[in-house]
Amino acid sequence: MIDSPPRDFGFGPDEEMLRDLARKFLDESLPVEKLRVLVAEDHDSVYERHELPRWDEAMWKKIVELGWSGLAVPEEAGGVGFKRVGIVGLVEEAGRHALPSPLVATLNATYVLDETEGASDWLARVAQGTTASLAMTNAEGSWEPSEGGVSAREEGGDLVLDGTAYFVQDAFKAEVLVVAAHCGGDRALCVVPTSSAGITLVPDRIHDLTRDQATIRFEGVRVAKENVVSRDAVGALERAWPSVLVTVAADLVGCAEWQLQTTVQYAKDRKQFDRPIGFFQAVKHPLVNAMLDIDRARSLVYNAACTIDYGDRDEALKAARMAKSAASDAGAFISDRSVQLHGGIGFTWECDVHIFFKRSMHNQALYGDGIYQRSKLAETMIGEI
Amino acid sequence: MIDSPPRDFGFGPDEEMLRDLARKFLDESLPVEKLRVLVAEDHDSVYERHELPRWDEAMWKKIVELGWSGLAVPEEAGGVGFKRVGIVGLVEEAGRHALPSPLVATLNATYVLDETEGASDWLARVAQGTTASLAMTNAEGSWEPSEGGVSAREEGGDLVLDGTAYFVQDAFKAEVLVVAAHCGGDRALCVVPTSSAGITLVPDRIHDLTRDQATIRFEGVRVAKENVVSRDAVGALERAWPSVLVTVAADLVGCAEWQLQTTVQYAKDRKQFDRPIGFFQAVKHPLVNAMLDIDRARSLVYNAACTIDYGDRDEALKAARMAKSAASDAGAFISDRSVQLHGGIGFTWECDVHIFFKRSMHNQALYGDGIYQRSKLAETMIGEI
Amino acid sequence: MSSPNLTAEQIAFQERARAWLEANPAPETDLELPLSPLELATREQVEYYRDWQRRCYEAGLVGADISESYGGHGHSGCQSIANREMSRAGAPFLLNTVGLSMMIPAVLAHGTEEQKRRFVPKALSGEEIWCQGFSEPGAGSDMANQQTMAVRRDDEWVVNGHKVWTSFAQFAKHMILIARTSREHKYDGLSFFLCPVEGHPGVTIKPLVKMTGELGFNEVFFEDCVIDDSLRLDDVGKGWTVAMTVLTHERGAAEGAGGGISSVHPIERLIALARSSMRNGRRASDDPVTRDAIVQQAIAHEGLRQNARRARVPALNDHPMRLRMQQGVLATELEQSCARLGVDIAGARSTLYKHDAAAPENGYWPLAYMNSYGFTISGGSNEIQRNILGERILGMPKSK
Amino acid sequence: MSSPNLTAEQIAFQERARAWLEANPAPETDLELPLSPLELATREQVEYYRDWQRRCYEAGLVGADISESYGGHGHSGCQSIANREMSRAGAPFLLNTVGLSMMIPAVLAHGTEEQKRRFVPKALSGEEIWCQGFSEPGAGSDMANQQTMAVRRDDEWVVNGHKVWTSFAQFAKHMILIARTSREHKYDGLSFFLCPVEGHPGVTIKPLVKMTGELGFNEVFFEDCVIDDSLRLDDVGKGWTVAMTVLTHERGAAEGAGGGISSVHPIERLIALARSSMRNGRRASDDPVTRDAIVQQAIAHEGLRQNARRARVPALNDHPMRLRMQQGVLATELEQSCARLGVDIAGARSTLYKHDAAAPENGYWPLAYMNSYGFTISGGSNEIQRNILGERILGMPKSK
Repeated sequence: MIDSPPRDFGFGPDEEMLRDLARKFLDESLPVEKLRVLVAEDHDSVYERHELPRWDEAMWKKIVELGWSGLAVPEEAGGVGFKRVGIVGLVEEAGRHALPSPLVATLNATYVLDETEGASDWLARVAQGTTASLAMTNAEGSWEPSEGGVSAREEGGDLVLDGTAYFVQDAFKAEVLVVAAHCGGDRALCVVPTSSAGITLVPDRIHDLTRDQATIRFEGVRVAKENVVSRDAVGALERAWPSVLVTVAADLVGCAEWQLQTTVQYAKDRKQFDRPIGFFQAVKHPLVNAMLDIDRARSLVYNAACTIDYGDRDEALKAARMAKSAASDAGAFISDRSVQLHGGIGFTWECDVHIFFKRSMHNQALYGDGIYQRSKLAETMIGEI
Repeated sequence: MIDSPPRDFGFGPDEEMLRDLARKFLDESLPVEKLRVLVAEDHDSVYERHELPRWDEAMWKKIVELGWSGLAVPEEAGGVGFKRVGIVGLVEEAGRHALPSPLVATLNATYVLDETEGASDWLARVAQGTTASLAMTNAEGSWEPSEGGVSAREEGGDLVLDGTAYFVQDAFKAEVLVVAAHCGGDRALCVVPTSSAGITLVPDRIHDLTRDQATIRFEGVRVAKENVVSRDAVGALERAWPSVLVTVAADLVGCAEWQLQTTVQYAKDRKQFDRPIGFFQAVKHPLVNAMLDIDRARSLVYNAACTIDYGDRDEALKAARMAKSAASDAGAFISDRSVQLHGGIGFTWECDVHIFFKRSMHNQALYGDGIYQRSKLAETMIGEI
Repeated sequence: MSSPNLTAEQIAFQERARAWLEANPAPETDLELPLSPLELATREQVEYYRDWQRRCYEAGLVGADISESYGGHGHSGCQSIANREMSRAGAPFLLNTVGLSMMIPAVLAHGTEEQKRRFVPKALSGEEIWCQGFSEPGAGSDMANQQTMAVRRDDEWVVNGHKVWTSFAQFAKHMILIARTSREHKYDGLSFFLCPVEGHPGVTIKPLVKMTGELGFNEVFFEDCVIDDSLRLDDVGKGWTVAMTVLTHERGAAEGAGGGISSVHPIERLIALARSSMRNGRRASDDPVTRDAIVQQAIAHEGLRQNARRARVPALNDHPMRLRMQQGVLATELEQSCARLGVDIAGARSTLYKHDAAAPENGYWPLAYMNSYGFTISGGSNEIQRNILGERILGMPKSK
Repeated sequence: MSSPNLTAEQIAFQERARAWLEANPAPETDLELPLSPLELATREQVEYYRDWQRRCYEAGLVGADISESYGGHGHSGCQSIANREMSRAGAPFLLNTVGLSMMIPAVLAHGTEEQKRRFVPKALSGEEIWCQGFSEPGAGSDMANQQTMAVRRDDEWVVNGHKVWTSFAQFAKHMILIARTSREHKYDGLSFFLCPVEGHPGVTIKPLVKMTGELGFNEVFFEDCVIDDSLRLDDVGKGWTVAMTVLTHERGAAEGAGGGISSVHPIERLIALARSSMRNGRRASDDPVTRDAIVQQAIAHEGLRQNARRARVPALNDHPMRLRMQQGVLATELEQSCARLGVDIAGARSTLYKHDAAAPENGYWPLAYMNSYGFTISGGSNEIQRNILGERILGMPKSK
């Protein structure tokens, strides 16, 4: 750990330029009117007809050309090797636009691959646009790197996978899965194309309209030796974990800022009792409180990213858990107020508020909510019980 | 347990009459102007010169004549045998007037004595006006009936007490102490005059101006056989516990109601920005929330008292813990807002708010705060971990 | 043993009610039943609940305290007993909540003899379902800001306007309608009508979709809709007074007066969910922070019950309306925080919609959470309710 | 290794500051030292802290960025480094907080050359202590509602009025005073003065007792007090503008700019308290609900630090004042909730006053809790601060 991490979090001109470009690109490509048509034109399509949530693949192609999906791939593997602090700036913008895409899933998978020795080929492919997602969670939604529902057995030098992975994010958009499988006493980390024989993707029926999620069955899925990128999946996951947490936290913060600004604008426009409702402290003060919460979360996100970039591992995990706790709680609070203060209209499908509400609710739970993060923090800050 | 406890909590004409008389008596005898002169005329007297907090002994004599101190003594021991639901109505009024007196301490001691076989003489004395207090708590402020800092040894048929009891409420007003002492594997319950040889009362320096509290040293204090009123102190304490909790909760509720009404009045009178501050929702809504909390606590207090009177023991303890939890939290919230919304003046000694603030803060902790009560409730409602 | 405070009539009533409910459980059905009346979606569901309300009515559990002249059972102080017994038995909800808890109190207080005889019996039996037309797109919590106009034409009124958030309109025979009959006075320019809607010319009903993706309420458009003057409730210009009667009853209904909304105690549901959810390698029911949160809900829930009990003891109410007026805010926010806690406990599984087989309790928690905003917003948002409490109960100056 | 973002000057400054603080710890003393400047009670305490401020000043840690013409050290961007290093070293607080964080910014921004040379150096060294005269008995959070009048008489002003909550007045040489110079305009009728108080005719200081029973602030009465016109800051009628400069700095100072207020990290204190407190038969530090509450405080505390850090990165601030204006509300409420949590953890022992030997940490927690209201109320209550944030940062309409 260096003595003084950069006072500006290391958020320099490169990071600022990427963030500003992303904001401009998303403002133009995915204004909320377009998002609404894309994901929420018809409430029956996802919830009743069980179609997969829609996303804009052409837009994703442009995003790949812009290089976002390979940002976390290190330079030696042919990527940009961007610092986390720049990545969270980008992901904030994705959250602010509720971008449906495999961006976050691919980043999270990249962080894990980057913590192994044997994944440089796969990292190179990610740098060229291959999408990926982590398959590591069991039926209870446990976020512990040491748990999971897939096991592996050796067969002629290869591994063969059986079992089920749950809560796989944007699985239908991912070309490859990064699977943590119990293998004897260890856990092996395997990279498996989603199209491999023996893999069945069962779509989860979820509330969030801006992503997909799947339960993935592995039945005798053969993994060639070179695709077993680590025999210490737990270690890789643990080392990558701060990055995973801070990335989801950044998405939450961006999403929350949209909710805040949209609700503030509504409070200025909407009149009741002959005044804009923002005149009333019962409206104004909760929105100020939401701002305080969001800013705290945002500052903690940049601190966590910076600590990953420049600090030591334990500090990074602590900082990332703080960021995820604050972001989950800030997201829950502004989600609540965004519906309540929009009044009746906020309760309807035609108001965009629900799209962000559901994305936020999903992310609040993902990889552990505030209570969960704090119980882990207590173990390091106060000690085991 | 009977099928349907009374729908009106058993709060009938007798209870109403006692409560109304108490309110009238206290309104006349202890208006807040008189309370201020009594307990807070001079901030140096208690805090710097270490004088004992003052109380009105003449008024207490009248209270004894009115029979309040013996209310919990059963009829067969010469008392009134009043139901708990009537007692909490009275104690609410004591809290609302921040009455400095041994009333609550004596009631709490009575509940415990009443759960023994051998205390009928002492109960008769309480009915005639003898004041009492419980000495059962250790240096850590543990409220568990099974813990404590006093031990007893047999000596010629008598018991001899050694050790220290902490956090004894209104000890300097109590004529006798009800002491739980470790005695072999059991705990013995002894009634000991405060003036007994070997007893030293060391006054605690406390914030609350409306009571005293002491650390009591026992050095070879001899207790005659007839004053060892039970060999199962833990059982007696446990059985009396719902009554102890609900009595303190009732005091908290009364105190909180004074804080609410006083702050509401201030919000109507005090003008800022050319309006009474009660116009502003930042003032109005917190006071409404305080009212909601206080009313919940009050309803739970009457339910708990009624469950003690008519229900079964487990239900009574559960109801009493709920009441204490709700009352502690309601007390903390209105205490906070009563200072904040009074603004600068609320922060001064000359404003009466601090007297109630400190009484409430003391009672919030006494016998366990909200978090403590809820952790015990979780054990019965959800099960042991 | 029964309660010492009940009259002989009430004791007998309670015993009959309990016996009937035990002997007459709700019929089995293959229908997917909604979590609350507001999620009613199909005719089949409506008929199921209509049938149940009719049975309860015939058994004397609905309309218990209403005069026999108006189709009731003529008891005194028995309806709340009936409600408690239905709730205790886990009986289905009563379909016609607007009719029972809004129209009937209003008509009994403000209606003509003819109106009482015409409308009350069929609302009690469930034969005629009612909906409520109070909300307008521009009015929000400012209910007096009604723009729907009713213009007099001889013995008729011609109505033009637009109502929103109208639950049950698609199944309703009638609407309790507030409309502006004068532009000159804000409050005194309102009048109240018992307006036909089903198949009535000039009334168009358009379903709205909730944030959950479910149907459940409607927009209602009035275009030259004609209402006979005999359907006006109370005098011209007294609409606000009538509406206040209605709203006092509506909020009060949140204490469960309409019959048990949910058949399982919400705290039991939370505990069961925590037992079946994992958190950091152990059951959520063994996580002390989750336990504390559940017990907080339990205390709030018990507090609500005991408030309702205390509200009926005059000696324990210095201000007669203080407890009664709180119940709406408390009940709706309790439902919200309870559902939110369920979402948190369910963790990853709270991401799942009701059609996912792995969703705990058929997806109850996130849906209940989102639907809870219907209650904290409608009928005057809880922000407005807090103003009212501060002003009417605590006597603070008006914030508007 | 040092930070990549510091200039060479700043790096050298930081190294010197750190070395000096290590070599020059605060002198040992038998005095009972107060928990914050606001609890200063005796002359002896004042002299102890005055001596410490002088040492720091001479070492270059106070007035680092202020021009040498006005007694400063002429650096650039070094004061915040000095503050951090003092805080990190657990150094005592700097006595003259009003002088440093209110008077000096105001005089540098609005003062004459003569005023700067006269007042800044002695405030930096601690020789002259300042107090603040902004609050009046009737004004509360409405600071523009000043009733103290200053009436012009040739080259002098005659002041009559009554200020309250004046910390340090009993030890102060001067007061920054806002007074009304015209009854015609609310805001434009105010002017700002650098008013002598110590031994000055017409000025009477009366100590007020806080709710804790401690002294710590004063009432100040002005009766025909005469001030020379050369002590007016900025133009007549510009008092409000000057006051706004001052208050922006005062609230900003809560991020620790005045040197470390407390020498031990508050979260470490909470953890230590929890380790030494029992709860339900085990250490409070092993009670998960208490642990969760402590970690919540730790997150809030870290958030405040990181906010201050992010506020200095323009690329991460869409609105330049959004973070800066939050810090006052956040810091004061964090201090309050942190102290309240300490009260809760201490349990029965929180009943004890500081003079009880068994009181944890000399009675710190309940006293810190009660004293925290001084900060959430003073300088415009946090309710008003939230209005300002909603209006200036989020652009919502004014609530007043």
